[in-house]
Amino acid sequence: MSEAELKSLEAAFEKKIADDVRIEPKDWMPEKYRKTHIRQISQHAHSEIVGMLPEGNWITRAPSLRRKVALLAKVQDEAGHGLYLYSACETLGISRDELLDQLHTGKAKYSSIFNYPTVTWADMGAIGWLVDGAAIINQVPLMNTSYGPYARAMVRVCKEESFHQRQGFEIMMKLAQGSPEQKEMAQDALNRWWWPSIMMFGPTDAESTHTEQSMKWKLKRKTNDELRQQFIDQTIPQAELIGLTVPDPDLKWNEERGHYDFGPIDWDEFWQVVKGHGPCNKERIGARVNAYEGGKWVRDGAMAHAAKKEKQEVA
Amino acid sequence: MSEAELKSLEAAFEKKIADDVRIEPKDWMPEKYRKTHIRQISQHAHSEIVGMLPEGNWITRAPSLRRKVALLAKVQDEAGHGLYLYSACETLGISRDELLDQLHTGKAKYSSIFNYPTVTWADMGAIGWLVDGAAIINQVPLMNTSYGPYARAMVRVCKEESFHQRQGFEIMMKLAQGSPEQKEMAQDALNRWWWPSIMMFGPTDAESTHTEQSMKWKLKRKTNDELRQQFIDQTIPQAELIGLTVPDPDLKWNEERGHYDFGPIDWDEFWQVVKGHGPCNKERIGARVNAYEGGKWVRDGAMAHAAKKEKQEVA
Amino acid sequence: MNKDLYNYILGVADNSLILGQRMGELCGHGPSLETDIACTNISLDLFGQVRSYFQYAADVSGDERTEDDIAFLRREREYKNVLLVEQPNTDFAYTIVRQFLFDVYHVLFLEELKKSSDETLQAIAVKSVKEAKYHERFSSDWVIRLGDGTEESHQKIQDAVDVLWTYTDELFHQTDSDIEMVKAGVAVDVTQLKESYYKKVNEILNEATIQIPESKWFQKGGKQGIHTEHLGYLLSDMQYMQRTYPGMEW
Amino acid sequence: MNKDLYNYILGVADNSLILGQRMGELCGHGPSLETDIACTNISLDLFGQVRSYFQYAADVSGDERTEDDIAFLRREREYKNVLLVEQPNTDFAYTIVRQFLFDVYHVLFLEELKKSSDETLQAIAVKSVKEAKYHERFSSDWVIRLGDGTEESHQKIQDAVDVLWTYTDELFHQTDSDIEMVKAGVAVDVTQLKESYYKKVNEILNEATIQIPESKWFQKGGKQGIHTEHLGYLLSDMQYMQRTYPGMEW
Repeated sequence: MSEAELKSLEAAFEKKIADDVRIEPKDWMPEKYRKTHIRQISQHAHSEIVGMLPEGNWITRAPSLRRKVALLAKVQDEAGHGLYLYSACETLGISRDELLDQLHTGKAKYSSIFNYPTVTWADMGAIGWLVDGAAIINQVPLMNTSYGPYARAMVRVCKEESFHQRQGFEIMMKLAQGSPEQKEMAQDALNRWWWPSIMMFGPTDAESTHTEQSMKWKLKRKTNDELRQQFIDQTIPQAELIGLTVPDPDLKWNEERGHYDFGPIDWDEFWQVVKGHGPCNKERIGARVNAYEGGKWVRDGAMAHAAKKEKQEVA
Repeated sequence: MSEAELKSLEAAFEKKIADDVRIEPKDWMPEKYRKTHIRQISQHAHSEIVGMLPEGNWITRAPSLRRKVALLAKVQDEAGHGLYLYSACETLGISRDELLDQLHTGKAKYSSIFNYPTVTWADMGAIGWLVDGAAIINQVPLMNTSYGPYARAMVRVCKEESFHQRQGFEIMMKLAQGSPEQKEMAQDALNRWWWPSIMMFGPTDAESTHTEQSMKWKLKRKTNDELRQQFIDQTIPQAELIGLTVPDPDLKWNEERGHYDFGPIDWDEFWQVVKGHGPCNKERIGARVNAYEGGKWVRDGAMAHAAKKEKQEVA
Repeated sequence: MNKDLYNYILGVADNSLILGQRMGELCGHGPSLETDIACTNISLDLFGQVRSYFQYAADVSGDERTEDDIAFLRREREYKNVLLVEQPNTDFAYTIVRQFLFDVYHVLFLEELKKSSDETLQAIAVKSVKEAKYHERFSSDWVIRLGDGTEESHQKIQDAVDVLWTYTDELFHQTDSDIEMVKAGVAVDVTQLKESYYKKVNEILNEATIQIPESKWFQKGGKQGIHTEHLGYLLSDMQYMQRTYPGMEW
Repeated sequence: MNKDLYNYILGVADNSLILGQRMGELCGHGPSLETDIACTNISLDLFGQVRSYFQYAADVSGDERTEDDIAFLRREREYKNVLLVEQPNTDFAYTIVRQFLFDVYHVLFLEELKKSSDETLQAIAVKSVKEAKYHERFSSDWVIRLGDGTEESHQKIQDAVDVLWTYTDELFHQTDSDIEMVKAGVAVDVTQLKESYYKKVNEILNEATIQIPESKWFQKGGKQGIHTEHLGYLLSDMQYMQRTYPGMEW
């Protein structure tokens, strides 16, 4: 391709972005756009898949049939999200096996929040309420992101996640209105999940990379700190409504800013977990690798069978 | 060896047996004596080892610390019995690995009773009371059997087993005197373990083989049916004492015989289990094989280490 | 209350309950995302059925008990599922063969239950049979693919069939309550399903190039509440919350 | 009651309780009869210690609670063992390395507890330290044999050390009750044991030709009752009988 051709393709691409026209898989795109999207979409897909594990941990022990059914449905939705997102990612010319390999070898990341253990049933509430709540704030803008397959996947994902978020909040509300043990369980879960949820928006803007580029491509619309503030402002009244207390002694409404002020975040913990040394990093990846390796004979068997069938049909 | 020499050895051996002199490993013995003893002692050893599994099944779920400690001690004793008995068997010129191989491949038998599942905690009582009770009746005469190492092992085994039997009875007594649920649990365990325990004495005399030879070598002193009757006569009053009912509508005291009459035994069930098709045959052997195969690297590692050390010492 | 009807409902529902629980264990650990979704879906369908059955049983009981009391607060000996469904997820072959051996039965059973004189059971059957047919398609399909796949997958399916086969006969046993309910036109006479069952199972296994076990020895006991040692551990997890926090709402 | 003393006793005893429970799982499944006996024996010793501690804690509580209430009827967040002892029996390497990493600590700890101003704890320590020394010999010996055994056994021990290492630092953390009890002369100041601990551990690992992990990242939380996901399942089995049949004698 000549320099001129390349320039013209780039210009057309830039114009589409500027005009809010979706980029589709068959369209030309800069290599960096492709790579950045593979990284972000796969990270998102991996988060859905790894995110099945902490909640999956309570399926066998859900306290009622109704809750068990709802939890199963939620985890199944997450698997579904993983599926759309891997598919969206594959449109960028990378196979699911390559993507899984990146996850299993630690080359690709997933949301750090899933490296915390689910210690009690109330964690099913806290995850739905806080973790899905934070995820939605991160994700809603992506329904209008520039890459078509990703944007369309996000429409479905966001719809389901806001259902999950309400479901999680309802679990917490029920506990908070229940017996003293249940209320204690709910408060304890909030205590443990609050700060990790706050950290889900990533490092402060000062330390965050890629932001400008991501803004242009609509992978991002607001900065980490803006989103974090939005989450806090939205969540505090919900906690108050059900009589739970956010574990932050510095938290208070700032009339002037029109926002809640909040205390300092423990970035050491954040980086420990991001770097692979959180409470469950090894278990989570271990569980995924075991499932994948343990399932190799199944995938091989199915492929061999398909090949036999194809041969029969050709013959 | 000349015919005359052989005759003389045989005569000396027969005289020892007749005079109640113990046969020791270094003594000459007929091949059939050796083989029969390997079969019986190893079967006995295997029974101890496989017998750890049904009781081991409740260690993690024992209802009190006291009971958990007692159960652990009991299962440990069984492992110890297995150890003496394998050692006694090894004096007859066969290795433990060969013996284990016979167990794992189904060539060697073990007591069929351990192919029933332990379904509730009360089964820990029923096994101690009935299964150890029956075992003692089978085994006490073996303290005077002709083969020295076996006889000596049995002295220790019998002493510990009568302790286990009392402990089992005490579990049952406690349950029978407890809440309605506990009493029901105890009765249910008696219902399930009664007939299998009765079958532990083997087929009726009419169908039993080897008896005459075994009598001579003091591997057996009474017939299966005599031992079975002794067990029943001994156990019925114990059941009555704690208010439990043996599940046999035909059971009644026969003044004339001075024994309890009892109903017909389901020999179809007996043979199904003996032939390997009982409720847990596959699980029991599977668990032993898994332990052995899974432990290969451990045994290999220890041997390699010992070899290194020996080499260092020589050098 | 009508004790036989109550017992009958529990006998039917416990199969879905325990199998649903087993399938739920796998969530996030399946051999592929697609099978993960399918297994979770099966679990979900089964628990949905369980809720319908136990809500009805709670009505029939005529006392205060709820669907959750029935699901979570019985003792080991009071669960009446067949031994087949409580067998562990040893590997995916065991999981899928267990599912297959149950699904073929389940479809035949529900087709008959649609004819029950009991309208509630009839309605549950109408809804459930659609789900069961989907499960049967899924599990049969995988048995065929893996049975007639690689040498390794063939062997694993064969091993699972050999072990689980011994639990199939119990599907066609009847308890006293079953017999009473058959007389009343409420229950399915499962003894009548046996022939169709083995015919269907054998067809699929043949297509899967799997050898039909010849053993005439079968296991039983589940319908009398005498279970394998696997069930106790399943129950201790399943009941944990209800036992630890009694009488609370969730 | 003296809440700090009560908490202190539980913190100490829970390590033995949970490790005893883990070792008890292995009964009949060990790599050889001799290791089976030894592991059962360790479990037995640990539960014996637990009984002494909890009987004392029951006294200290001043109410009706018994050793079994304390052992079996607490909630997930109320068990205060270190994360190390709840880690699963992944294979015999994990089992023996977990035991080793605990035993070295346990001996050092009990030697100090012998000097406690609390006579009951002192007496328990005197009896327990003999057992702990035996355990330490057993586990060290196996770590050395397998570390310096075959290539396979070396690798397995190395893997287990790498994973379990991250749980060692927590042994030397203190809770508020611990600090109060140290001031009172009752408790062992575990912070003082750290150096001797790593010295001893490193010696044995060196002899076992095992590489000492360099990671400076450690896990914690057990002493605050925030456990790994493994503990919940252990508890659901351990508590099953007491939860299912409340208030009964056994």
